[in-house]
Amino acid sequence: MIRARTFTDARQQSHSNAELNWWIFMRVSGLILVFLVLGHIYMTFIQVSESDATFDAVVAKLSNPAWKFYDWMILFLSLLHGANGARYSIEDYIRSRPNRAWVKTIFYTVIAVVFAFGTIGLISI
Amino acid sequence: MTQTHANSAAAPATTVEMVNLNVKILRFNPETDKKAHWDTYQVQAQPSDRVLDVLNNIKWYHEPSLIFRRSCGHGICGSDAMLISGRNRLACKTLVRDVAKDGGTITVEPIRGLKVERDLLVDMEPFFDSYKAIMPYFINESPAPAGERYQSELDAERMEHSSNCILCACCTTSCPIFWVNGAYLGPAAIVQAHRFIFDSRDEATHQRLNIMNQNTGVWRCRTAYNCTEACPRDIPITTLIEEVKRAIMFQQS
Amino acid sequence: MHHRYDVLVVGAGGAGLMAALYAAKGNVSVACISKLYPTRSHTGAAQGGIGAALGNVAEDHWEWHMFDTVKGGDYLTDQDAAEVFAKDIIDAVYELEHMGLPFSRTPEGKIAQRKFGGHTRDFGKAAVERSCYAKDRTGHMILQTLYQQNVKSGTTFYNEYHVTDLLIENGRCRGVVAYDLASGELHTFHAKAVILAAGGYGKVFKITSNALTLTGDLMSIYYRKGLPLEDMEFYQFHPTGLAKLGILVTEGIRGEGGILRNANGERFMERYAPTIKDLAPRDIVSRSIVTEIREGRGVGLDKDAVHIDLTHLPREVIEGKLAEITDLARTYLGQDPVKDLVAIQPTAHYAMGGIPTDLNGLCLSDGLGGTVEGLYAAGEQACVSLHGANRLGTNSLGDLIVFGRRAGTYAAQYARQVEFADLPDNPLRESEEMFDTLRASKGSDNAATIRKELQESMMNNVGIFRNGPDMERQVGIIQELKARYRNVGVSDPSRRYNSELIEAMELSFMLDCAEAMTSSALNRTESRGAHDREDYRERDDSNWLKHTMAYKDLNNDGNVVIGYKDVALKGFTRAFEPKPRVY
Amino acid sequence: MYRGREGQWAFLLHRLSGLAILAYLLLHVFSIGSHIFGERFYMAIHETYDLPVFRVGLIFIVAGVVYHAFNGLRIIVMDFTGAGVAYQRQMFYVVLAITVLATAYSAYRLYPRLMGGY
Ligand SMILES: Cc1cc2nc3c(=O)[nH]c(=O)nc-3n(C[C@H](O)[C@H](O)[C@H](O)COP(=O)(O)OP(=O)(O)OC[C@H]3O[C@@H](n4cnc5c(N)ncnc54)[C@H](O)[C@@H]3O)c2cc1C
Ligand code: HEM
Ligand code: SF4
Ligand code: F3S
Ligand code: FES
Repeated sequence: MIRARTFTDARQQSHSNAELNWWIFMRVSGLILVFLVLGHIYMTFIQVSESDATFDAVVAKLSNPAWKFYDWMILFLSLLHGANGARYSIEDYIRSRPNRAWVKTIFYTVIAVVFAFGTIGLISI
Repeated sequence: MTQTHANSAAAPATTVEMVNLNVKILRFNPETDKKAHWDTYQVQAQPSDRVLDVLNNIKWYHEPSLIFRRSCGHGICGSDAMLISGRNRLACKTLVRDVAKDGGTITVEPIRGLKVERDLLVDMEPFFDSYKAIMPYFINESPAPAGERYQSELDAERMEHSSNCILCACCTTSCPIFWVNGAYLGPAAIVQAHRFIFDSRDEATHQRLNIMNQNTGVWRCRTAYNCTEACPRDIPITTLIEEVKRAIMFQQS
Repeated sequence: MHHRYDVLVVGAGGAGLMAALYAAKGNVSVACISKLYPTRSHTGAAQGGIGAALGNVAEDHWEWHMFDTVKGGDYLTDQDAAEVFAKDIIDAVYELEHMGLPFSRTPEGKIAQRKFGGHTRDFGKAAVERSCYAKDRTGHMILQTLYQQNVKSGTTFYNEYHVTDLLIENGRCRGVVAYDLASGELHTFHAKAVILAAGGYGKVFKITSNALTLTGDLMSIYYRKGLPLEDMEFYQFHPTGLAKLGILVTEGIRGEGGILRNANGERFMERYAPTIKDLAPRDIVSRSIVTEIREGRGVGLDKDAVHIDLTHLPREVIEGKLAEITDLARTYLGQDPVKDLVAIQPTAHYAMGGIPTDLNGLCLSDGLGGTVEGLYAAGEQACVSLHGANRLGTNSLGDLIVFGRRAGTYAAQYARQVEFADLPDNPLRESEEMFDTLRASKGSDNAATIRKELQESMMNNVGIFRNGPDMERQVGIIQELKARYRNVGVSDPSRRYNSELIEAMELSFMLDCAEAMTSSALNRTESRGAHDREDYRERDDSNWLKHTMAYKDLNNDGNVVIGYKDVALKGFTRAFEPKPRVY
Repeated sequence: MYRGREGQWAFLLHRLSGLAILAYLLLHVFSIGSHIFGERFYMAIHETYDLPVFRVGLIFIVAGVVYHAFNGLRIIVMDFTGAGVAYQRQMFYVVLAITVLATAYSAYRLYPRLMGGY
């Protein structure tokens, strides 16, 4: 991520639409997440207030494939959305290249592990 | 009623309204100081004075070693962007009455995100480097006609705002992203790119959009609006940045 | 530090940038030194427009433009320069458009044009639309566009370098010495040709539209070499500056239909210039305003201003075509031109005189055809004598473009033909001495105080109306200020970014310019154009149809020697006989 | 602190809330998913959540999500319509109002849990 100082620099750096695609993804996933996440919160915290988080309740709910898919979509979209969002912050605040590379590596690994963990968890019920 | 404004500036001392001000300036001289420190100066000024007049007054008659840039004195050269009472402004376009009352305090700091060389004067090179990175010049290699290239009034209006920029850096140095991430080209460079991207006569739209489409280009903008609020030329900067974003999106898809 | 370039441009305003572009086209190495970042130059403040007989709105011809320029200059204009100018400017404006300058447009899509003071059709019959404009930000657009083109062509810039000395030996210029504000070091620039384009010196006056940095540096340096300054007595006061502040309100405001009114609400210009009224040239309007004020018809607490009335114009015109000055009036005076009358007063604006040059921009060393080899000048600081005794609005931007271009071209041509001339033995000596003296001085006098006294006295004694006794007094005042200047102390010992040192240095330049100006004005015992003497009311063609050349007497400080130079009364194809100047 | 206006605070809150939700999400996935280690482990984690800090934290998470979601919509409207930019300030206040209302409502609904645990 050298800043372009000449046109050639700029051209080298601008061959991909990655940033544009992420930008669009953030908006599209955000739109979908509004329904998924707010729905999720409403259902789990507000509606089923008393007994929601007990082991049985969770297991019972998640044995329904529709709910499985619903929750998996949340997992997938919000992790990706959140990971990319956090990448913005990492790129903004961590200004030395080696540090940034380290932080990103660790961070993406954590996200990947959590994603795998969550997926396995969902499937295995 | 409007008369009084006009004449307060130089009417005889007895009738002139004067206010007392504390001017608190963040000072730094690399030859003698390890870090910046605040100095406060008590001065008198008229409410209709420019903050630049106040600074000049301090420099000329109290503290000659106070350093800042200035030239035109009326908001056209872009020399004197400073962080005045919490916001980026041109000292020459800010009147005392806009930022302080009698007995009040005006704080003056250098603009942020650029290296402070001395007192209120910062290193502008990185700012101009970003400017140069967007190919800030008209490109149309097809042979020019004998007269002018025609352009409709409507097309000319497209450049009304962006061509008005004086490169003062008020915007870029008010952007919370730029403060932490100097690689961001910044709003001023984007405004300049907009100037050419939306010029119906220019032929390098595609290249400029490509530059804007990098990690350091428009996508770093988080629509914080500080730039728009700070611009002394009233350029609707965020709107222009959004226009560039959309132009990239529609061109690439 | 030592640098070497074929062509060196001093100043990065419109003239300097244009010269740098054209020099670079000549296949030589070019660098541009400027004490400000290029886009901070005062060309950016120009509002109204650039005059060229394009005929986009109404029929127009270069001959008419040439005539207006000569008549506007009260026949002191060199007519060969006026002819070259009126022809070249048409092409030059198209060239600016091809560089991408965002002009305002006519409904057909051509460059828009509007009326401006002194520009007429058919040799003075009626006002004509000649000023090509980009709203009221024409200078800003020109400066930005030219800087952009220089970025494109990769010109080397030395920004915030103050030129402190010209290296001239045996009639040939060999380079310049410049002080780098950032490091506090002196640099030698060795060059085959040098182009000076460092702008005006309006800061010698108290009320001025000029920037704080327009202190006449290079004029003074030239003058200190014993070389002449031409026509320094002709200094233009723009009729409409914001009251007290001097910030310019473009003449375009009258071009769009603005009307000057005195305290009684009377449109007084009808009495002074019955044909073109508010659109008379600047010297005439300024004098009319001052006459109104003197006769007690001024407005404001001190009754020292008049009103400009735009309230009859549609809001779109005011906020659209005059956006800049609307903003200025609202910001600084709290007056809204859409519904309020705006208080204005004349403001010191433009130096017609300066470093004398020939049509190619080559600097003249006397009034008899002597030149300084390798030294060129253009822009406000130069005097090809296009503007004569009074510049027409919009002709300065044209001057920058046309003569900046010529200076660039000819300097490059010269540089291709010659070898580098040796630098003087110790090129930094004079600059070092100057700074050492300033730094060492423990004197108690304050540069700001001296500057203020200079500005106030110049305003009072060598202003719009002049007379012998006042100016004689002013000669004395300047001598006294110069003596006090030697006692100015610089208290800041820092090397880096020492602007106290710079301001003190600039004051010495201003004192020189004021000296040359006052002596030239005192010497000219007639009234012509902007030079109006209460003790010599009439224009006197039999004695004074000649340019003044003011030389510093190197053996006797404070003494100014006056020489003369002939006026070119013929162009190449057209010539206009001097006639009384009525509008 | 730079005296920015609505836009600056909207951005700052959006970023903070986004990062906070992300942190919560990671924990949340871990704790819910931990059922694969068996009920004991799962309940052990959830007992920790019972601590008052976490209970109050839940309300903040709701506030954060609601703010982030609606300000996200505000951003999308700004990105795709000119009017969005013109009314961004007003929209920010609407977002704040919705956030406050939703937070108050969820606090009300969660109140019993806050007081009494499960
Ligand atoms: C407010 C205003 C409005 C105007 N409106 C119009 C108009 O509508 N139409 C028109 O035709 N004319 C107009 N004029 C006149 C015209 O704009 C100026 O005469 C012209 O811009 C001068 O240009 P320049 O290139 O000679 O100098 P400037 O643009 O003043 O530039 C001077 C350059 O020299 C450099 N410099 C100065 N001293 C030194 C030094 N010691 N060392 C190194 N560099 C130095 C500066 O850094 C600067 O870059 C206006 C002028 C003013 C003040
Ligand atoms: C509920 C619906 C959501 C919507 C509508 C939404 C919308 C958005 C949008 C539009 C952005 C881009 C901001 C910008 O470019 O300025 C964004 C950024 C972000 N989002 Fe979300 N989001 C939602 C949920 C989430 C969730 C669940 C998380 C956490 C896992 C999250 C974490 C983030 C982060 C960290 C950012 C980056 C913030 C920044 O850098 O400014 N978002 N969100
Ligand atoms: S866009 Fe406005 S604030 Fe930014 S540099 Fe240009 S004039 Fe200054
Ligand atoms: S302040 Fe910065 S984040 Fe965007 S809207 Fe302006 S550039
Ligand atoms: S001094 Fe020129 S913009 Fe303030």
